Parts: sequence; structure tokens; C-alpha cells
Amino acid sequence: MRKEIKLAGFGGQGIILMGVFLAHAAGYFEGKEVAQTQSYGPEARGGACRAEVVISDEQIDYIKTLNPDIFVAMSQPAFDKYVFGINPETTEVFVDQDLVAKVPEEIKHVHRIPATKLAEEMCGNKMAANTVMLGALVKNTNIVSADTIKATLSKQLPAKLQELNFKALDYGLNYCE
Amino acid sequence: MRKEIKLAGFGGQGIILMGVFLAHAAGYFEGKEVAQTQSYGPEARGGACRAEVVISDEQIDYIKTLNPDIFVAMSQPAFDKYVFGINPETTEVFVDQDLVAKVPEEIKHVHRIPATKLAEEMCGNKMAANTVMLGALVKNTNIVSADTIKATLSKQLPAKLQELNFKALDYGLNYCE
Amino acid sequence: MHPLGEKYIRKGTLPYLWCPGCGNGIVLHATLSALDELNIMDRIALVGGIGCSGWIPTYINADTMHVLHGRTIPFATGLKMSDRDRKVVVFSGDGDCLGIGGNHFIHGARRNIDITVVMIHNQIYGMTGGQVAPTTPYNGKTKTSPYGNNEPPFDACELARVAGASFVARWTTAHPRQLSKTIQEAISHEGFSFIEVLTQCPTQAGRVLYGTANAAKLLDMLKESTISITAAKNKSAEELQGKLLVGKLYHDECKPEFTSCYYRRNNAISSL
Amino acid sequence: MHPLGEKYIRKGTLPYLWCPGCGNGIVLHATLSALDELNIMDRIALVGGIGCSGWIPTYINADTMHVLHGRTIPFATGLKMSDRDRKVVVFSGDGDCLGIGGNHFIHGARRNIDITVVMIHNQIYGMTGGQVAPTTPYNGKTKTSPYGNNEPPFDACELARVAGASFVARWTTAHPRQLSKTIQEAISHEGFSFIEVLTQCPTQAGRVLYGTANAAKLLDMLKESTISITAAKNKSAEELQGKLLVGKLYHDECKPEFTSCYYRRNNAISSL
Amino acid sequence: MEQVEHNIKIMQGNEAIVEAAIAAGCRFFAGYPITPASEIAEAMAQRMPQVNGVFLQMEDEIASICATIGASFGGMKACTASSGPGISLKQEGVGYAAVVEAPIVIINVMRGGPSTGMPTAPGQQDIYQAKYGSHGDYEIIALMPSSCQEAFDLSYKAFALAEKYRVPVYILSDEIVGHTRERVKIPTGLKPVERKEPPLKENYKPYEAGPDGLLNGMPAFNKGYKILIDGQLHDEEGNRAAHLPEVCAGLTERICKKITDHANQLVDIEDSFTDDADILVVSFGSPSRPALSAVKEARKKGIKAGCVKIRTIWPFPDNVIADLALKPHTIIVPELNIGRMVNEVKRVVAGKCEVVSLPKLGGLLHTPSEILAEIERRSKVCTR
Amino acid sequence: MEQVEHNIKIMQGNEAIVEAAIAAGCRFFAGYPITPASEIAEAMAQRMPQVNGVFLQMEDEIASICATIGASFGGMKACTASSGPGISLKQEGVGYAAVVEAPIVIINVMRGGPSTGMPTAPGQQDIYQAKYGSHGDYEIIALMPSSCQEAFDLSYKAFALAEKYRVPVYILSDEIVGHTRERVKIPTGLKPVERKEPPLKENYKPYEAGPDGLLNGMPAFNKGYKILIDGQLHDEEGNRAAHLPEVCAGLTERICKKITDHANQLVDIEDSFTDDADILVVSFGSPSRPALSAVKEARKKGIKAGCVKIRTIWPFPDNVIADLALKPHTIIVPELNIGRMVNEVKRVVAGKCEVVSLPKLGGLLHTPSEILAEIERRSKVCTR
Amino acid sequence: MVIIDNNYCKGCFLCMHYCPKKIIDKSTNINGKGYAVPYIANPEECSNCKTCELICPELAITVEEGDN
Amino acid sequence: MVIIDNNYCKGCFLCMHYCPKKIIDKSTNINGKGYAVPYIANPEECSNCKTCELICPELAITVEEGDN
Ligand SMILES: Cc1ncc(C[n+]2csc(CCOP(=O)(O)OP(=O)(O)O)c2C)c(N)n1
Ligand SMILES: Cc1ncc(C[n+]2csc(CCOP(=O)(O)OP(=O)(O)O)c2C)c(N)n1
Ligand code: SF4
Ligand code: SF4
Ligand code: SF4
Ligand code: SF4
Ligand code: SF4
Ligand code: SF4
Ligand SMILES: [Mg+2]
Ligand SMILES: [Mg+2]
Repeated sequence: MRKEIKLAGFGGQGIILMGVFLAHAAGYFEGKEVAQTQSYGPEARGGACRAEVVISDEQIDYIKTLNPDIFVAMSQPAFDKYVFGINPETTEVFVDQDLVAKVPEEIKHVHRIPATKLAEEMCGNKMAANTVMLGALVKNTNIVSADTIKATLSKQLPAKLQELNFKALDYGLNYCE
Repeated sequence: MRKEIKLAGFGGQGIILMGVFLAHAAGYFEGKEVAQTQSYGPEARGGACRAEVVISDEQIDYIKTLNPDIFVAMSQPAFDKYVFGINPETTEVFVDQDLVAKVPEEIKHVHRIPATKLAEEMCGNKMAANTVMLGALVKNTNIVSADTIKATLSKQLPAKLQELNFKALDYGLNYCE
Repeated sequence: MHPLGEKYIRKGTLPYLWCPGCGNGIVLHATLSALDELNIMDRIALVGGIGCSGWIPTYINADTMHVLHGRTIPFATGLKMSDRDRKVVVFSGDGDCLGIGGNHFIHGARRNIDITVVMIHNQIYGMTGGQVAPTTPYNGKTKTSPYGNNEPPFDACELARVAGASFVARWTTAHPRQLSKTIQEAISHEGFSFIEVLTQCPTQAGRVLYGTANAAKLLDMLKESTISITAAKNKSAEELQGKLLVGKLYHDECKPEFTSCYYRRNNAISSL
Repeated sequence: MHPLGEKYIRKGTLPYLWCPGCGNGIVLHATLSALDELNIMDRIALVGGIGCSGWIPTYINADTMHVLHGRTIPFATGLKMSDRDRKVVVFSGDGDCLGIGGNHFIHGARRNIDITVVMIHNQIYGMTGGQVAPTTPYNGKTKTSPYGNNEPPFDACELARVAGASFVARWTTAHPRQLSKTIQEAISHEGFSFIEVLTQCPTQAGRVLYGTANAAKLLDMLKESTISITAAKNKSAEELQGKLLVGKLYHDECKPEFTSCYYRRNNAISSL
Repeated sequence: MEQVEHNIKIMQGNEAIVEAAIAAGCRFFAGYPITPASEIAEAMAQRMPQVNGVFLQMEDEIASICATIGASFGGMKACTASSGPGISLKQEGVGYAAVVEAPIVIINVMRGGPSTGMPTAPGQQDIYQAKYGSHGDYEIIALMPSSCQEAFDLSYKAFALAEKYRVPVYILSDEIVGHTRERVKIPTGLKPVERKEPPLKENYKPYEAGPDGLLNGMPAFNKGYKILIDGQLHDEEGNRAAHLPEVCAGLTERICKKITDHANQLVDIEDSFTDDADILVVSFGSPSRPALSAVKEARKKGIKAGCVKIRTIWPFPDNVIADLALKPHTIIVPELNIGRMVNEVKRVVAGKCEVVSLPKLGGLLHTPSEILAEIERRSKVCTR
Repeated sequence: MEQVEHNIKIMQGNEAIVEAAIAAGCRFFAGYPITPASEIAEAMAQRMPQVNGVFLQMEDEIASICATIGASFGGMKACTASSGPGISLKQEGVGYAAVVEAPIVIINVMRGGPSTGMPTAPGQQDIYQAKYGSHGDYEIIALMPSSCQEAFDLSYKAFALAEKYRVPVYILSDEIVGHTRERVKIPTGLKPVERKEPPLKENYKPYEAGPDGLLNGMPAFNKGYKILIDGQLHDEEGNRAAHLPEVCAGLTERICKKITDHANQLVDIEDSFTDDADILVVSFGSPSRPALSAVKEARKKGIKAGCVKIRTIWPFPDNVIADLALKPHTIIVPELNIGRMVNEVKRVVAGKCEVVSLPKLGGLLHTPSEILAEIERRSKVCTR
Repeated sequence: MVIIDNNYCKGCFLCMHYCPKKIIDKSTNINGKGYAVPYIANPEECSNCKTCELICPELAITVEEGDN
Repeated sequence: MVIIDNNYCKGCFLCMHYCPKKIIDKSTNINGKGYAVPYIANPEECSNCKTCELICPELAITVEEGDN
């Protein structure tokens, strides 16, 4: 089974890191094939940026996303720029509810998560918004398990950032829309 | 009619200049086709060096000498290095008699010219040996006329060198073996 | 937008691709004022290197070449020599100018050709993502000096002077007024003029070298680490310890300029 | 042949391709004595640039690279870093070192990497037939400056010092003893050492710049145009007018050397 | 795939190259930052000191390749990395390495050109440059990975080939491979590539070749060989021979033929569904993955499509491709350039079947459906 | 030959190039000494000031080509000259010139390579480098003289083509042509090549091309155009467009096709005795003269041999050569390299006749008898 | 009068930091590109010194002569 | 003792010019390469100073310790 995930947002929101974490959880801890790519270079500065992850049980021939099964947008410009390719009927769409106001009504599965707000208010650091979102994503899609994403965070993050991120992940995992 | 001339000697003897003068006389003043080439670069330093001139009434397809009609050698090492290709029966060979001692007996037409000695003793400057030789060459082969070679010298040489070289040329033109 | 921007910025290139708080915009503004004051937009040629800083002239609506990494000065040399009345201003990063472009830099200075080089010194390779530069402080940790930089940095102003530049100045982006005035003076000077501008790069140098992306903090650091030559005159050696001199460091108005000497000689020859 | 030649000259390369009276042979001799005295033929790597002078090391029976025009110092850097106990000596013409190779020169100096650079300064591009060099005197007439050189020459020693070299010296081929001693000292020094050797090139510089191919006359001119720093101490400014200083111009024994610092740090890291 | 013990890592192609280099025994890297190759330098900067190796960021790309060659003769396995503009600058050094027969590895993480071009987009426009970029006659070997795993495997192999053939070996990666993170299996206990020391005889001749044109090992400096390495054409002893036409002709011919004569040994292709294929997609590097995808789709639709991925692109696998061209009616060549390698395919196929170029410019990878569409179009045009 | 008034001069090929450049209106030269191209710089140093032009000896070859491009946009017709090693260094600049469409002329007086190679010997080893030396997809024009007269004529033409096509034009001369002194007829009253100034409109778009892919003239700096020249891929206005795949693809394609689409207009060949020829010698540059000599000899011996000299080598005259290949049974391709251009001939001949490579390495020119021997051998093998 | 062009502001707050009168402050406004923009909290105290104008890397600030 | 190896001498006469004792002179000998070579005119006056040895670009001169 091939799954395509596209993550988009604002430079500095940790979008690419979300992709890297997903790839690690699936590829390293769950033994799946993964391919993770991202937008790159100065053209990505300030404006919208994106990361893509393909997860599959088989060899991945095409590494880019064409019709993402999951689309995450953490800003309105990023949503607008990268929403192409999703299937309004089937794609699971996650948005930061305070940063993405306009979501076309045609899109069926929209998850509105106050990721930045939760990060800021509950964890004291809005930089952790991506981890909150990651939690919500994992909870709602089971694209990887909560356990492997936790294992990934402990392996990949420097010690001093772990507490904050575990807290943020939990807020995401436990958030009810 | 295609004529090939090979001139060889010691770096600094003005061998290439002889070639250039012949080319000018034939090409510029006599309206013939000419091609003049030379050995080149640091490998030519100090050791033997050569110039080649091809003179023809028709278009020159091959610019190098293969079987020179005329071969001039101003030093023994140069003679030895560049004598290849001459026809012992027909090639007119000119040597500075004081600098080239060993000339194979098989060679029929050998002209022994004391070019350096004449230049030094009669013109007071052994640097003019090449012009003496040029005179002898012109006289004995008529490859170009004495007039056009004179015209070349007056066109190509800086004023202060003209007297010396006209004198040297005359010694060559008038030298009887 | 600021009226200078309205007047001189190339339509369709905005927004600037620079990160928030980047010093390149400050240099751009200072340049626009200088060019405006001089009123020479019609006879100026701008040349930008490759790097964030090399973009500065590409936003300006003038005749501009955005060239190869490190090669600003040779391109500028061709532009200057092909029209002696043209003024040429180069914008080059510290990597562009002193790294790959170091040889052209010293040769341009040696010739004392009438080109103004504004070198944007952010202590790092910004555009490529924070690698060590020939200006990175000794022991500084960057993406390619993760254990600390083993190489002492150049003093670009000293290098320019010894190589032959006839106008040498240094400022920081915390001195926008002085910078603009100096750019103006450098362009007016006939000869090779070099201006080193220390600038904040919050994204790369800031994060990688100083652990902060706060532009204001970085700019404060720049300000504090420098002292103007006039102010320095009355200071003791102790007080000057660790301070970099800013201001006009060297100016020789009499040194023969390459282009004009060249054409003067040409005139003598071709009128023979 | 001289016993040093018998001992160290590579069989089958003779005769030297240099013109009669060329100074390169004098530098070769001085080098052989220095290497012999140091007794390090087994741990020396020699690097020659492209140019008449670049041939110097190719005649020596040691591990030698004859490299690309202008690139001696990068090759030498690879050789040095791949064996920290190896000593590396570079022979580079003034065109090779300061023309096309100028950037590597200042960066090698900046790093203060343990390489000895012997720059053969004959004021010209010798091998290619007498074109203008970055060391040709102002107004000098050469094949490519037939109306006089428009560009002032570099002071290579000053450039080396400002860029970061820790040992800087200058001699001429009229000082073969001192030259040999200085080469020895430079090789022993740990750090970037630079020796500029002014030398006669009768064929090109001699003929083209000075109108004479007389080696002795040219060597006399070199001698007369220089004064040793020790002798200069007691001279008035007037007496020194037009004289170039020769001798050891700069020596900083304490400056950290690149290779040893690098490996010291490596040891700390790799033993973690 | 062989059953070997391995560790799994998730890494970018650029990182995989670094790990493979270190596994192959590379202990010297000199480079200069450039997108999209900079991560190679960054990872080298991190990793080399950990294995007591050398990382140098030089003043430019010219210095980088020269230092790399210096280090190679200095006794270390050595490599350099860059992208288009930097690779162009290295060309004089490539020719030097070829003629002095320096075993070095040159990594080109290809981006869109020409000139500054598209710095952050992939391309395959530099394949001919790899072969013809420097002046003079010479040959190199070039390998093209299409995944992080191949980036690892081929990089290891590159060092082995460089040592064996005493030749610069290119890894022609691209921005996609360089920046994609994938699972990479790293075999445990991978041995460093051997550098053979030649026998130290009296009058050792560094350029005396065997009948196969190959030199006998690689002497390092300061090991007693006392060698002269010269970029001028030289004789067996290494002495300049520019004045000896036969020696020069011999050396030039040998450094070319030692590679082209071994083309068959150097072949490295991966073919899928080729046995009965009517239509073949011949590709290399990144497009070979959507190509395989498209071929699988085509098979599902009943089209007898097949797929060949060329991993050793230089020397070109003339014979293998000529053989594979006997059965299909059409060969499609998708590439991220204006259609270059298709000419090599045409040359060797020599009219035996239709050869169709499927170029893609602008910095985007072919999608599987683009390639599938071409397969479908061609299978309709010509069905037999 | 046309009957025009002319002056005769005896000069070296290198000097002829300089005189032609000046006649064509070139007023800027930047270079760096190198054998066997130095005489071009030396003659330029002498001549440029006499016509109030600029001669610069730069610090290296990179600076030389960059200054040349700068001067071209500065408003002067401009050129640079070098040989193998220097040409390799210029490659990044060549790509820049191609993508910003700078009309410049690059003279390569070819010597033996690779690397420092054979500095004083001729070669034709750099023909593919001229086309593929820089990274990325681009095209250039390349002309090859075989005599001093052609050196003059083709150099003049090079400037005209550079202006018309807004492209770097190579003159691929060699040590033989460069250093041979011959008679050169210089037409009197030769007019400088015209540089067309584009119409100065509101919102002038410097990269807006006509339907033939060509730009409308050449704007100079400080003439009111206010243009942005950028080596990054750009739109019609000159603005960076690396993020716009279609714009990038379009530009890349256009700068290639504006040359290849005009291949037929650019053909410049000279054929002798081809009408009834069974054997054809196809050559370019220096070997084409002994080739003609050999063909004449062969005719004397009753062999129907013919001769084709290719003067515009890039774009390759595909169609003309394909047509000429219809009659003969064999084509012989003598070249001063390991046998490179023979592959182009093979490609276009596509099996229509036998194609035989006659390479010559080591720095010597083919003699007429060497070529004649091959003609005789082949005429015996295959007589119909 | 100090005019901040919100369209171009990238929220770096150099203006705020360098205003000698400390009269520029963060606002709650987010501009189209997602940046928090500053505003002039106490326009009447402005000395027209133009520091903010010169230091703004985005040329987003214009200080006009005349009343604040 | 001063030994000049005629095989290597290129007749530049730097030795002659720089001998402090002025005891080296031009000879009438021409060596195999065609160069006029010098000779030691007054060996007994030699001071063994080695100047000639060090200045000879061809390494053609050896000054041995001991009697001249
Ligand atoms: C020949 C070449 N090498 C490398 C690069 C990649 N590159 C782009 S910008 C840059 C350096 C940027 O640093 P700097 O010049 O200091 O400018 P900044 O971005 O810091 O302003 C490099 C190495 C290139 N474009 N061309
Ligand atoms: C890249 C390159 N450019 C140019 C040359 C030609 N070249 C050979 S030697 C030389 C310069 C010689 O001058 P210098 O370095 O001063 O050495 P010298 O001969 O004077 O000792 C040049 C330009 C070359 N070999 N390679
Ligand atoms: S990386 Fe640094 S220099 Fe480049 S735009 Fe960002 S802040 Fe400015
Ligand atoms: S040209 Fe000059 S430097 Fe070269 S060998 Fe001759 S004298 Fe020496
Ligand atoms: S300085 Fe300019 S960009 Fe920065 S916050 Fe102020 S107005 Fe905005
Ligand atoms: S002009 Fe001066 S005082 Fe007024 S807001 Fe700007 S910085 Fe503050
Ligand atoms: S110095 Fe040497 S080469 Fe010169 S004349 Fe004396 S012995 Fe001969
Ligand atoms: S050793 Fe001294 S004194 Fe004796 S010959 Fe030589 S230079 Fe003259
Ligand atoms: Mg920088
Ligand atoms: Mg020199």
C-alpha cells in the first residue's frame, strides 16, 4: 500500500522536520519503504514551503506525491499554493485552524487543529506547533503508530527539546475536534 | 612548381627570420603562394631549431616540407637532427663550413659557405651570418630573385640594421665556393 | 514603499527574497540614496555576484548584470573599459569577493581601475546555507566547521590597500547614513574603491554562529564591536581592544586610474 | 657535474631546458644544498607550477608533482594534509603564483599551512615568450604591453604578510648563499613560508624589458637594486631610495599552523 | 538482492554518498559549497574528523579538485563534490587527473543549467560534459544513482573503480537523489577499498602499464618511489615527452583505451520485463524510477513494456544496448535534458528499432503517467 | 573566389585572426598568454590601441572571458583567445554567455592535450569540448580554419554570426594554422559587422524572441534600456524564473534550437571532386589540406576520390553530409585526435556507406601519402 | 509623519529596536504574508530622525517631513 | 680545485663575471652543444670561495677543497 503525505506551511514552522519524523517512524521503526522530499533553497524563503513523504510496503518507484492521501497546511498561502493534487473526496486534510481560514467546501475530510494556539498556550512555545499537528495527524490517520513517532522523537531530538515536544505531541494526540 | 626549403640551426642564429624573409620575398614581392612554418616553444631552446618554407605557383595543400629541395644547416647538431627527408641526389644542401664538419658523402650538391666567419670578419657582427647564408642561397638556387630579397630586407628590417644586412647579403651573393 | 523604492525598484521582482531582518535591504536602501544623490542612474552599471548579497543590484532598475559566483570584478572591468564614462558598482558577498573571487579582487585593486566594490560581509556563505567563509571568525562553528573554524579570517580592507586600492572604507548596517555617504564618495572617487559592510545575517550567521536569529541583537553586536576612526583617535589602546575600525580607512586621490590612463595613451597612439 | 647534481638530479631529464644564464639553475642549486643540509629528501614533496621556473623541482629526484598553471598551492595543500609529517616545497613563477594563482596564494597564507613557497620573480611570463606579469615594472614594455605597462606591480611579500603568512623573505639570485640558507630556514619553519627570489631572465625579461640578454649585466642590476635589511638599518631614507629590501622580512614563530591544529582537533574528536 | 547483514539508516542521497565514501576508505574531501551538493560537504565536515580524515573547504572548486589530486598521490583515497558551475570550473583538473592517472572520485549533484540556471532543481544536462568537458582526448568512468541506496552502493563502487583503473570516476547524482530521504541498507563489515601498492623495484617506472593498459597499483609520495607526476604527456618513467610523437600518441591512446576496452566489464545495468518486451524504456538516474512505475502500469494494461536502467553511463554499454534493441520495435529514452543520451542509444541501435526521445526540461521529474502515455502512444503506432 | 579588391599580407594565422577581428569591428580583447595562442594577444596588444580599442591581459582565463562578456554588453564587439587549458577554465563563462545570449567570439588555438599535454604541438581534440564543455543544455557555433586565409575569413564571419545569433562563436584553429605564415588577401573596404540596436520601446523586453528564436538586436548598457542580465534562467524581461518550470524549459529549448534549427543556413563546406566520387575524405581544419593533396594524387591514379572540408563544424552539417554519403562506398575521416568527429559522420550517414576513422595523435599532421594510402586501401577493399 | 507599508514589512522589528524615541511597537496585525507588523504607538513624539526609515531592510518605512 | 664540466656549461659566463679573483676566462673551446666554455686562467689564485660554483646555473662547476 502506497501512502502519500504532503505537508505545507510557512518557512520556520518546522514543516520539513515533520516530514523527516514521519519518514523515520515509518522507515526506521516500522520497516516500511519511505521517500521524503522537500522544497528547497532560497526560493522557499519566507514564503510557502512543503515537505512530501511517501510510505509504502513495496519498493517506491516514484518518490514524489501526485495525489496525496494526507495534506497538512499550516498557513493559508501554503494551503493555496500546494492544495493541488488532493482528492476532495478522499484526502485527509489537516489545517491549523487559526492560520488557514479558507478551505473550499468541496473538501470532505477537513481536520481543523489549533496547533499553534495549543503549542503557545499549553506548551509555552509556538515553535512546537508542528509536533502538535503531528500528534493530531497520527491520531486521525494511523499513518504511523503513536509509539513509533514517540520513539522517533526520542531518537532524533536533542535532550533539551524532548520534554516540550512530548508534551506537544500529547496535546495533538489527545485533541478532539 | 612546388619548392620546399628547410632551414636549420642553433637557437639565436636567426634561422626563423631567414624563413620569414624567403616567404616575404616569394609571397609578397613575387606573388607566389607560400607557407612558412617553424619549430616552436621551449623545446626549441638552445638546441637545434628549424624553419620551413614551401613556395609554389599553385595553391599549397600541404604546408610542411617532406622532401626539401633546399636544405640549409648552420650547426652540426641541427644538420644531424633535420637532414632526414632530403634527396641526396637532388637536394641543394647549404652548410656553414665552420660549424658543420660532417656531411655524408652521398649528398651530391653541398655548398660550404663560411657564413659566420664572413659575417664576423667582413661585417663585424656574426649575428648577420644568416643573411650571408641567405645571399649564398639566393645566388645558387634562384629560389627568389636577389632583387626581391633586397626589397624584403628594406621592408622588414628596422633602419638601423639595414646597412649591416645589405652588406652581409652582398657577401653571400658574391661568395664563390 | 519608500519613495526611493517607488522610483528605482524594478517592477516585478518584489518581494525581496531576503529573510526578515537581513542586512542586504539596508545596503540596498543606502545604495539607492547614494545613486539618487549623485543622479547618475543613466550612466551607472551595476554588477551583482552570486549570493544573497549579489541580489542587491538586481532589484534596482538600472543596467545590471547578475554574473557568476566570484567573477563580479572581471565583468565590471569589461563594462568599465568599454565606456570610460560609465561608473560601475559591484555588490559582492564575502564569499564571492574573498573566497572564490579573491584573485580578481586583488588584481582589480592593483590596477586601480575605476570600480566601486561594496563587499557585504556577513561572516558566512548565506545563500548556500551557512558554510564557513574566509571571514568567519577563528573557531566559529558553521555547517562546514562544526568543530570550530581552523582558519583565521582575512582583513579585507588591509588586503585591498596592500593590493593597490586607492579608496578603502568599512561600515556596518548599523551605520546606514554613513554607509550611504561613503558609497556616494566611493563612486565619485576615480579609482578602485572598496567598501566593506559588516551586516547581520539572522538566518545563517545568526543562528549558526551566534545562536540567535534576532536581527536587532545581531545588529547591536555589530555596532558594539566597531568604533569609528574619528572616535578611535582619542581612545587608549586598551579601550580599542577588540574593536574594529570603521570609517574611511584609506584614500589616495592622486593614484593614477587605469581606464583614464589607458585611454589617454590610446589617444596618443591612435592619433599618430 | 656538481656533486649535489650527481646525488640528486633525476637521470634522463638533462640538459636543463633553461636558456644560458637563466637564474632558475641558481635557485635549483640553492634548493639542493638546502635539502641536502636538512637531509629530508625522503619526506619532502616538491610541487612545480607551469612556467620555466616550475621546472625546477622536476629535475630533482624526489617525489614531485608538476601541476597546472597557477595551482601549486592547492596541490601542495592536498599533499600536506594527507601526511602531516611531510614537508612540501612549491616552486612557482611570478605569473603562476601571483597571476592566475593569486587566490590560492593568499588563501594558503591565510591558513598558515605548513608549505614553503619559493616564488621565482623574473618580472615576466618567461615560458610563453615575454608577456606582461603582475610583477612587471610600471611602464615596462613587454610583448603584451608594447606601449608600456599600465598596471603597477604587486609587492608579493607585503601581500603574503597581510594575508597571513608567518615567514616572509626576499632574495635575488645574486645572493645564492643567503637564498639557500633561507630556503632551509623556511622549510624548517612550521607554517606558511614565502620566499620571493628576484632572478634574471636574459631571454625574455632581459631582451624585452632591458634590451640586453647579458645575464651578468642583469644580475648586477638585481644586486644593485636591492639592499639587505641589516644593511638598510644604518641607511638614511635617501640612501634607501629605489632600493628593495632583501632578507628575512617577517617571521612569526608563534602563529598556529593549520595542519597540526587540524590533526590535534581530529585526535580529540576521533578519540571520543 | 544478496543476503548480507546490514544496518538501516534513513538518509538523504547526499549523506549516503558520504557514508559510502568513508566505508570505502576515503579519508580526504575538498570542496566548496554549492546547491544541491552542499550537504555532502557538510556531512564530510562532520564525519571526516571522526575517522581522523581530512575535510577542507577550499577557496574555490579549482582548488578543491587540485587538493584532491594532491591528497590522492599523498596516499589517501580522496574525493570532491559540486554541481554544474563548480564542475565546469574543475574541468582543467579533471584532464590533469586523467593524464596523471589519479584515482579520485568526483561527485556532481546535477542541477538545472546552463550557467547559474536553476540552482534548486534537478537536471541530467551534464552527462556529456562528464565525458568531454576538459580539453584533449581522455576517458573517465561515470555512474548514475537513482535512489539513496544506489547512491551508497555506486559511491562505494566508484572508489573501487578509481583505484583499479587509476582514473577519475564521476558520480552523476542529481538534486532529487541528493535531497530525498530514504532507507539505506548499509552492509555491516564492509571493507575499505584496497589501494594496491606497486612493487618497489630499482628504477621503478610509475607509468609502465600492463597489456590491459592498466597501471600496476598506486604509489604514494614519500614511500621510496621518488616519482615525477606531470600533466604534460610523459614516458613510462614520468618524464616529459612532448617532443616524442610516438610516446605522446601511445599515452593518449592508452588512457582512453584502458577504459573503452573494458566497457564490457564495466557494464552495470538493471533490466526489468525485457525478455519479451516490444517497447523498452531505457533510462538512467532519477527518471528510471517513474519509468519502472510506468512499465508496471503498462504491463497491467497488457502492453509488453520493459525497462532498462543504466547505472554505468560512461563508458556507454554499447553492446548490451545493441543486444537489447534486437527485439523491441521502439525504445523510449526519458531524460532530464533536451535529449542527449538518446543520441548514444541511436548510435548503438543503428536503425534496428525506433528510438524516441522523451526529454524533460524545466526542473521537474517525469511522472509515471507521462512515460506511460508515451508507451501507450508508441504501442498503438506500431503493433506487431 | 570572388573578384574583390584586396591587399596582400604575409602573416601567421594568429595574426590573420586579429586583423579580421579588427576589420569586423572588434574593439575589445581580454586574454591570458598561452602557447600557441599568445601571438593573438600580442598582436591585439599592438593593434587595439591603434584603433582606440581595448586590450587587456587579465589575471587568468576566467577573468578574460568574463571581461569579454562584460564588454559585449558594455557596447563593444569583443573576443578572447586561448588554448586547451585556458579554454577549459573558460567553460563556466561559456555557459553564462550562452544563456545571457552574449555575442562574443572565443578563439581556441588547439594544441595537444589532455591537460598541459603537448603545449607546442597541434591537435583537434577539443571539438566536443566546444559543444559540451559547460554544464547544462546550450548550443554554440564553431568554425574551423585550415589556412591563414580561412583564419581571416572565418574570423570575420564569426563576429557576424555572433551578432546575428546572439551566441558565443568559437574559432577552432590549431597550432599549425596559428603559426604558419601565408599570403592573406584582405579585401579593401571591408565593413565592420553591424550590431543592431533594438528599438527602444516602453517596457523593453530584452529576451523577447522572434518566431525564429532569435533576439531582436543587442542592447548596450547605459543606452536607456535598463536591462537586467542574469545567468539564472529568466523570463522575457530578464527576471529570474528558476521557480517557473515552463519559462525555464522554454528558455533552455530556445537557446538550443535557435542554433540547431538554423543548421542548414549555417552550413559552410567546400567540396572538391565529389560529383562522381566513390571514396570521400571528410575533414576539417589542418588535415583537410593534405586530404585535398591526397585526393588529387588519387585522381591521378584513377581513383574516384573526393574531398569535403567542413568549415562550420557546429552545428554539424547533418543534411549535407547525409546527402554526400549517398554515392560513395567509403568515407574516410582524418582528424588530429583519437577519432571523435567520425562519430558524428557515422551518426548522420547511418549505415549508408562505410565510415573509416583515420585518427592521428602525437602532434603531427597527416601527410598526404598517409591519407592517400588509406584511400588506396579502401578503394581496393571495395570496388563497385 | 511615519508611514509603514504593511505590504512589504517582514516583521523584523529593527525599526522598533532602533527608534531613539521608542515609539514603534508590535501590533496585533498579521500582513498578507503572515508577518506581524509594527505600528507607531506615539506618533506625536516622533522626531523625524528617519532612523527607522534607513534601518528598515524592506524599504517599508517612509518618514515624511511635516506634522506627525 | 675548480672543475668545470664542459658537458653542461652553456657559456653564460656568470662564473667569470662573479669570480672575485677574476681568474676565470673565456676559452676558445666550443662544447658539444655549440657553447663557448670558460676555463680557469689562474688556478693558483683561487681562494676556494665557491662563488662560481653557486652562481653557475648549470651546476657545471665544482670547487673542491684542497690545492688549486
Ligand atoms: C562556481 C560556483 N560555485 C558555487 C556556487 C554556489 N554558491 C552560491 S552563493 C554562494 C556563496 C554565498 O556566500 P557569499 O558570497 O558570502 O554571499 P551571501 O549569500 O553570504 O550574501 C555559493 C558558494 C555557485 N553558484 N557557483
Ligand atoms: C591554464 C593555463 N593558462 C596558461 C598557460 C600558459 N602558460 C604556461 S607558462 C605561463 C606563465 C609563465 O610565467 P611565470 O609563471 O612567471 O613563469 P616563468 O616562465 O616566468 O618562470 C603560462 C601563462 C597554461 N599552461 N595553462
Ligand atoms: S541567509 Fe542571511 S544573508 Fe541570506 S537573505 Fe537570509 S539573512 Fe540575508
Ligand atoms: S625564458 Fe627566461 S626564465 Fe625561461 S628559461 Fe629562458 S631565461 Fe630562464
Ligand atoms: S524594520 Fe521594516 S520590515 Fe522590519 S518590522 Fe519595521 S517596518 Fe517591518
Ligand atoms: S523617524 Fe525616528 S523617532 Fe520617528 S519613528 Fe522613526 S526612528 Fe522613531
Ligand atoms: S656559469 Fe656555468 S654555465 Fe655559465 S659559463 Fe660558467 S660554467 Fe658555464
Ligand atoms: S672559487 Fe672563487 S676564486 Fe675560485 S674560481 Fe671560483 S669564484 Fe673564483
Ligand atoms: Mg556572505
Ligand atoms: Mg615569470
